Amino acid sequence: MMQSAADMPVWAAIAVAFFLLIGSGLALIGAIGFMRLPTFYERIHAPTLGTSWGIGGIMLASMIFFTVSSGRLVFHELLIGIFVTVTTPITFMLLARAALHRDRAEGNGNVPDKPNRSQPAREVLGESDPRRG
Amino acid sequence: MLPSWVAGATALLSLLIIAAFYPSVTNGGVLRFEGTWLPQLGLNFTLRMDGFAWLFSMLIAGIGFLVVVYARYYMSEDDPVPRFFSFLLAFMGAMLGIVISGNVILLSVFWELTSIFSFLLISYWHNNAAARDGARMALTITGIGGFCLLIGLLLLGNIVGSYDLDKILVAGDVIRGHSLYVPALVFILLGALTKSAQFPFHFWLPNAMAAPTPVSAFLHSATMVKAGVFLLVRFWPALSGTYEWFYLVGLAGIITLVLGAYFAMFQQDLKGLLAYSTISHLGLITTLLSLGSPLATVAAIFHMVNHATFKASLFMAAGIIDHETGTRDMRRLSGLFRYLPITGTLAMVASAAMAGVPLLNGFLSKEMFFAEAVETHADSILDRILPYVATLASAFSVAYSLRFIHTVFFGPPPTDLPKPKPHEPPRWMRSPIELLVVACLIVGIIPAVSIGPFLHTAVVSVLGADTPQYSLSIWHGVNLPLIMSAIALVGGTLLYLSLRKYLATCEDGPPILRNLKGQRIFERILVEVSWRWARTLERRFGTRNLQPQLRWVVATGFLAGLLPLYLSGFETREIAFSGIDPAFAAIWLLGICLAFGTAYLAKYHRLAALVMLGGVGLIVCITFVWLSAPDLAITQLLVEIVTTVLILLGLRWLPKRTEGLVEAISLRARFRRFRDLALAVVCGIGMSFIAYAVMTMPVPDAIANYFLENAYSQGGGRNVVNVILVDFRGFDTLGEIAVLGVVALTVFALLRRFRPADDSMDLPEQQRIQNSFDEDRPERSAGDTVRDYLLVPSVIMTWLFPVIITFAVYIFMRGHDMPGGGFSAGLTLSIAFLLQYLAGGTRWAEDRLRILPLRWMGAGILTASATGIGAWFFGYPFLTSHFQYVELPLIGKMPAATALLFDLGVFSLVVGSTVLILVALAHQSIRINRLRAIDAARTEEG
Amino acid sequence: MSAIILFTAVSIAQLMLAAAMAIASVRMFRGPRAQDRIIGLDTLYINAMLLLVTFGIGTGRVIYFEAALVMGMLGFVATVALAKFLMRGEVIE
Amino acid sequence: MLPYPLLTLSLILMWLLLNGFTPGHLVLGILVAVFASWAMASLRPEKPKLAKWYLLPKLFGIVLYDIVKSNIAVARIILKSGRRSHNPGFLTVPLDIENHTAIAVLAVVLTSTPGSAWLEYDSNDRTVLLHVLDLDNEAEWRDTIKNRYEKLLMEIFA
Amino acid sequence: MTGWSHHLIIAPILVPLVVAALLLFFDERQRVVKAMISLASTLILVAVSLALLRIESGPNDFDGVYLLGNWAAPFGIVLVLDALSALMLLLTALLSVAALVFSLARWHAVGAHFHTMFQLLLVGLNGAFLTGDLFNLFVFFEVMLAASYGLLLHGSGPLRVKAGMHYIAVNLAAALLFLIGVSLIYGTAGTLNMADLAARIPDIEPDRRMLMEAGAGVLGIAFLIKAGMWPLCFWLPTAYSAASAPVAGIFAIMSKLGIYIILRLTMLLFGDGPSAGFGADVLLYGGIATIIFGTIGVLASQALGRLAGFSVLVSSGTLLMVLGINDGAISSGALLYLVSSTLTISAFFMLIELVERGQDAGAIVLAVTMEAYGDADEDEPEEGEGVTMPGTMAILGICFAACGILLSGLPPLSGFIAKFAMLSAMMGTGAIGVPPTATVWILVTLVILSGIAALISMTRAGIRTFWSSLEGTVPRVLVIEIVPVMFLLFLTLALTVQAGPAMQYMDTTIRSLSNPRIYIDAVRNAAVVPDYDGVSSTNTGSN
Amino acid sequence: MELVLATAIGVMTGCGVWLILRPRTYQVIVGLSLLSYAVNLFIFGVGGVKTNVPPILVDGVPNSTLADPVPQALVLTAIVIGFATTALFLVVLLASRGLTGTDHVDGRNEPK
Ligand code: NA
Ligand code: NA
Repeated sequence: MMQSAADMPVWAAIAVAFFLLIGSGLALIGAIGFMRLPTFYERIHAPTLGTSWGIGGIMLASMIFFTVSSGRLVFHELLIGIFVTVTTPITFMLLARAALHRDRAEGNGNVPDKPNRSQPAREVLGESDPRRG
Repeated sequence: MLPSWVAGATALLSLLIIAAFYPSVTNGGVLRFEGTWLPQLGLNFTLRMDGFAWLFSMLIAGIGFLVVVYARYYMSEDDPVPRFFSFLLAFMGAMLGIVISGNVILLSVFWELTSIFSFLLISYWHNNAAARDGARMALTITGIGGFCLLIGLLLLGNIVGSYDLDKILVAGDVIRGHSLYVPALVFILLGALTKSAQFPFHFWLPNAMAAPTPVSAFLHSATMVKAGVFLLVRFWPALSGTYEWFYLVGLAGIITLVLGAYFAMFQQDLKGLLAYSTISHLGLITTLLSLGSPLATVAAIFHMVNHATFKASLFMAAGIIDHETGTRDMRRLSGLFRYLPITGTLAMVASAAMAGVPLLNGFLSKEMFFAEAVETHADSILDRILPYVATLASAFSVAYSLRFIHTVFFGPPPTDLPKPKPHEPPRWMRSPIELLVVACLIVGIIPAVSIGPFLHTAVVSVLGADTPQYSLSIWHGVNLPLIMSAIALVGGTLLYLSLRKYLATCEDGPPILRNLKGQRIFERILVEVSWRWARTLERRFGTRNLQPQLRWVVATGFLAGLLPLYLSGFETREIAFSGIDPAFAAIWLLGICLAFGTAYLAKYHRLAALVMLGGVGLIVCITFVWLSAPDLAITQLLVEIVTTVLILLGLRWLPKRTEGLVEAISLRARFRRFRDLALAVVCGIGMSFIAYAVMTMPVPDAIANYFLENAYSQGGGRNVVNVILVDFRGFDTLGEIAVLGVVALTVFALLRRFRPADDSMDLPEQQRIQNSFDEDRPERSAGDTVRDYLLVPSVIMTWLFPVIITFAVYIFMRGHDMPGGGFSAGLTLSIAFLLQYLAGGTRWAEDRLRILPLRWMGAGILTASATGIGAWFFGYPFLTSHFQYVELPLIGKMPAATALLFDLGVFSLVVGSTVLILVALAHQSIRINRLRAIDAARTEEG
Repeated sequence: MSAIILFTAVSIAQLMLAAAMAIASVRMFRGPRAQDRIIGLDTLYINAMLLLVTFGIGTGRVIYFEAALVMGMLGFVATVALAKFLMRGEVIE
Repeated sequence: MLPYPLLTLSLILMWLLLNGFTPGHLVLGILVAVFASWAMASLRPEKPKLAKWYLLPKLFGIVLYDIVKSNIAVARIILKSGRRSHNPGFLTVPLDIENHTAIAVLAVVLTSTPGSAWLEYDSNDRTVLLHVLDLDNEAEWRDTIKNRYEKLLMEIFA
Repeated sequence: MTGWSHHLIIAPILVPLVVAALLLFFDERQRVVKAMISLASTLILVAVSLALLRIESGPNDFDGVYLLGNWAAPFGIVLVLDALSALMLLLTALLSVAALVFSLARWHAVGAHFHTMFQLLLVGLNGAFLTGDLFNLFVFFEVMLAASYGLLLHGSGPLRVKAGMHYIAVNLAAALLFLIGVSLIYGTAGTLNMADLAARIPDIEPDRRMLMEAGAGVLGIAFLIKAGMWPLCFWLPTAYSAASAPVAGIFAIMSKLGIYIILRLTMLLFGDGPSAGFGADVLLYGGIATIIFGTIGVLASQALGRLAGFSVLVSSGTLLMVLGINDGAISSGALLYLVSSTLTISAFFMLIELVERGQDAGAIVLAVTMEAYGDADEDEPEEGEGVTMPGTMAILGICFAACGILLSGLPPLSGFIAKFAMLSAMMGTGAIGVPPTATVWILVTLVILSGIAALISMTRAGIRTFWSSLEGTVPRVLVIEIVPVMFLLFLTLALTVQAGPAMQYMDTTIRSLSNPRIYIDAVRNAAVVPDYDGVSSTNTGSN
Repeated sequence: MELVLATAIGVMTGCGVWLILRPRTYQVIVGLSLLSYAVNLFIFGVGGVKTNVPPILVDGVPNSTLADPVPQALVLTAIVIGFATTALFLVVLLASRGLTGTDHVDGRNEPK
């Protein structure tokens, strides 16, 4: 049977609170960065705050909390951390590559080489606004 | 011709049988046969023959027999005669049915049957447009009349309490005094008058003359058209004798009498003349019946018989003329007497009977008519003009009879006949006419002896105690009727002589009125109403577009939900702002924005809308967690993922849409948008309102408590939701997986035939660019880009495969006690498969994984059903679950519920279905490559 | 004491995560490019998952763990599909 | 019998993490893990040769440390990004490792670390294109990747 | 436990379900085997439903309540077999045999998984007819709909796909309404079991009841969409006429499912008590609007398929009107009408395909347009000789005429008997001395007018098809295609001849429906099977 | 909480209704998805909104504190069926687009 939160030792509560706030704070900062950074390539760095130590903090908080409150070792949160760490890069990689492809296809100058000169620059990805990027 | 022999024998046999009934029906005797049919509603197969029915039956069977004999020679070898004779006999049966029905509903059954068979007979030569149109008109008019008659008879049943004819006939006073009398009368009259071609429904009869002549002789002179007046006689004891009867019947009769005769004079078609004459004579009978006097009824019955004999013979004669000369146009016919002396003579006698020449049967009934006309029945204008009208119509009748004979048989020999050498028909073809003409003569000369007893039998059965004294002698002294007859004969002759020149060349139909063709008007109205109006109305009150339909669904759904609340004055509880979790509120503020964003972006930014929709789904999922429903959250999440991939798979085949071209929005479109917006807003508010109302209502004593209490003790699971799904309400789940299965099959079947629109046929632009990039470079080959692109992701996605499988097993195993279960596990496993398709492409994945989705599906349903059926063998109903703890070595006590097996079935089906759908969609890209290749090959050939 | 600390921390964490989600949604709506929207969705997923974990801490129940695990393990599938669609115009080739 | 022992082991561990440790679950976990490994075998993935798998925790530790570091760095950049305090840029690094799994691990490490992102690997010239949020010292980045990560990975995936 | 025969109640659902699953194990190339299995299933269904009907109409005290999972009502799901559901089961089975046999000639081969979907459609229909649980009804409704989507799209082609899309969109919206309605009812009454709900209604306090009625209203819209009430019916003629012939043939029962449920629920829930007569006006006026619209459509239709589709609307409108009046005697007649019109329309849909096989669509439109604009074939040469119709055309013609007679309600087929039964109850001996009210007059007028419209349209169409275009090739019709049509028409004839017993059955049905107590008690008192020793199994749930 | 949920349901209903009345098939399918979210939440809410209660039977916790499981079971079924029908509608709209060449719900070519 689980203890209620009130019965938890204060040190544990403080530890949980600390990691919680660290984690969620990093997640928030990541989101802010995602909002504020000017180019797409910069923006993709920001959310990784949330996917790295953002998750780490909160998982630690959870592990501590449940280990203390249930009186046995709980660390299945580890799984979440592992999976997110392993899977998130896929999305980022694929998206960044897509952005690269498009910038090259459109001839937006400030991306590294391997431009495709045999094709005229054209609207390729029907979805977005060509003015920015 | 065997059919004609069969038909003749049948008719003759019926005639003999009917004749044999005679002793039973004399002196008011009635024969009854009762068979049950629909006794609850008073509809029985009751046959009833009294004197009147007997007389009429004899007429039907007798003339029927003669017509068969005549037709035997009339019909050509090339005609499909079996059809003809079977229709004819069927018609005869139906007609006899009308006459001897003892139940008025049964009568109406036969009534409509005669309409149907007459339709088939008129249209016998259906490659002839006139026959088709005539038949259709006859059916339409008489069919509608039949419906009216049915209503009238139903009303009679309401008044009397029975459809039994005997009961109705004795309830005359009740009926006439009832408030429903007038409607009943009107409807019955509509039936009778349409059938008997009475004004204003007369116009179908001339058009029915496109029928073969035997049909005209039988149906349109002797029998079917008599059904209407038969009905009037039949119901005479029950309905007549009121002002309404007098005016309605009388007016129709008198107008028909005069108009028919007048029109008849100006016809150029022999059969047209006879048809209008028939109309007129039926008007005469109707007029007689309107009078309400017993004597008039006697005259009416008598005239029915007389008219049948001479008119049938005249039709047959006309048929012979047509047959021999090839035309019925009186402008072309002339001086045929030299070729057809016998037929000519017979026709002359019959015409004389029609004109009311003394010593012939027509004269007798006409005298009776005149005698009644001069009497006063109900003091009114109608009453007072009747003698003059009668005389006038009679004069017309003399004129057209004279014309019939004179034009056809006398004068110079014909010059432009289609068949130049007419001659007398075969002996047997003429004999029916001879027989009928002899009858005219005998009745005309010795009426009291010949027809007298039979007429009396008929009259008694109709009038019963009211049977008047009447005399059937030729000579009643010089009286007003005789003078009227004389005037009519002389006047008619003079009229004919004065019109002769005009008639020889004039157009068909009477002057002025000729353009007023009832038929044309009818058809115009029919086309106008039944076609143009209907189409306009259908377009106005219906739609074939989707948007209005959905608008209706939404609007009616909204009204159905809120109108009851509004009408009953529902008041919701006060809105409570307390107890709102700020984080939850914040999440939903976000969710609401996402929903708006989705709606806003769905037109031009599909992908963005999809992304935002995913966001909304995520918020919904969080909500489920927040509100203590982790099962729902997991399921929602998994469904969300699969749905997103599905829609993405589909997005490739949708057209590109760019915001760039802003179309000018018309005012109507703007209005429509505004209306939709208003509807959306109103529905949203309404839904909020109801949701709030029901959520804040204290939870009733629901069945939920039972589930909570028994899930563990009886169902063996702690996850009550799952126990409900696989046990308490496992049957729902069984149905639900059936839905999923059938949808997957549909998707599969539909996609097998899928062919994308032309502009989606090409490779996506990205791929083209990337491929050409690869091909341009010597060091690269096509496909390198994508290979590099997916190099890292595919490694990770491949390694995730066993992990997700393990996770799926985990989700499945814990379902009964914890959130999870077969459905979630199934979806998880399909995502594992999906991921491999994503990572390596279809070819790669299918090289390695042989998934047989259909087998998974079949096995799933079978497992689930078999688990359910298993309970039978223990004497329990379907799906009764069974659980116990089993002791396993090493593992210990494990709960083992059959419900788990059921869940396994669910799992299997979900995997099969989801994979089938995904794979079917994914395969399109490969298929299109093939299609493209085929197209390319075709273009090269062409 | 512990209860107050935990309650406060959880509440603040939840609000911060909610704020992070809100910001991610703004990118989802504004773009400007599809890539930004998709990363927005991915961020939304991650933050939602974190939110669930904090919710679990707040309520003291482990029962919400699986939902979070599903998000963490399979949430990327949708975004991967979206990303691949962007790059190749086709999700499964 | 066991095509991927390490995988099987991991799956058993995962199973036990999910279900808690009981003898029953150990048995069940083994069954499930073996089944899942077989399923994996049917995909016929490129089989990584783990020469020095015991170095994995070392890699793990290094990465964890780096991530903490870069978390702070990136957070700082974001919070004062009103002034452009950083210098973003692209970076092409030639790679020596060929094993796909090893490349994948490297990609995951680099992308998971805030401040660097894996953009594109070219199998022809075996280079990788990275984007770095703060490219003040390009050489240091190269050094980190080549020596700190790639070397270790090449040792692990011999 | 009444032994194995008790399981017969669930057979109409299980047999097609299991068969559908089995069919999945056969390849598309093993079509003959699949067809035979499928056919066997429908024949079994006929036998089962005949047995159930006989049991139900027999004297013995058959326990018609089947407690699924051995959970007592209202906690588990119950199946309830009564006279009405037995009738609908039989009707479905008969139609399914006809449609399936028809499909074997060619239609089952034009797309994948025809037989599986067909069987699942039967699962849905039979489940919906049998279930005594509102949410379970939703589930089976969805099974039926899902299968009908697949079957409607069977054969593909632009027309079908467009019609299918509209059909699906509308029905998806309807499904959502269904869910809203059911959940509102659950939220206010706390139960999903129909009988339990009926029993609880009197005790529901007023504000709760208002919401419950709102739920019932929303639910009603979902059924009315299925039944095809104007203005929710526009999808119907399009969808039905676009469907392949055997599919349309079995679809004929689907609109009747909507009617069935409305009948069932109004009689059960709103027969008496505080909510008595709820929604009756909507049914009445909606029915009137529907029959008018259907009649207009029948007149306006060029294509036979649409004509048949609008006939469905006429039939629905008629039935809805009668339900709105809610008078026992009229309802018995209406039930007879339901059976008759379903058989007719089913036969007609299949016949249409045979008839139109020999024609090209353009000619039809032209012929009709010419007629509309006056001078239809007036200068066609007149010929005296008849034309011998090929035998095929004769049989088709006879069937067509029978359909026309049935649709317009002319004697001697069951169309007449059915209309007579209704009309007689309204204004004939069924209502002796009761003068027809204005409503009755409207009803009678509409019933008659719709018959006239059918008469006009059918003669127009028949003449056009059979008599005006003999140049058209004679359609190649297989025996197994015409036999099902004749079989259904024969059934209408049988219904006419056996009108007395049939009407007896309908009377009994309506009588038992109008006494909901019987139904409620049967469900509530149905006993679960007690445990036997040695096994700890589920046991009696106490009420 | 009820207020938040009710508002959310209303907004999603409104957006969904607006979308299903649009002429593009894609809008319709998105609208239907939104509507089914709304309806699922509605069904769920009907059982009463309970936050922070154990969703699973736990020894010692009185059953009456648990959330009503029936609506949850109904929502689960509804989610599954909604998923199935969404998939179907998607494929049908693809087929329609393939056959008519347009993504208009009535197969019309010109946007109006
Ligand atoms: Na007079
Ligand atoms: Na990174």
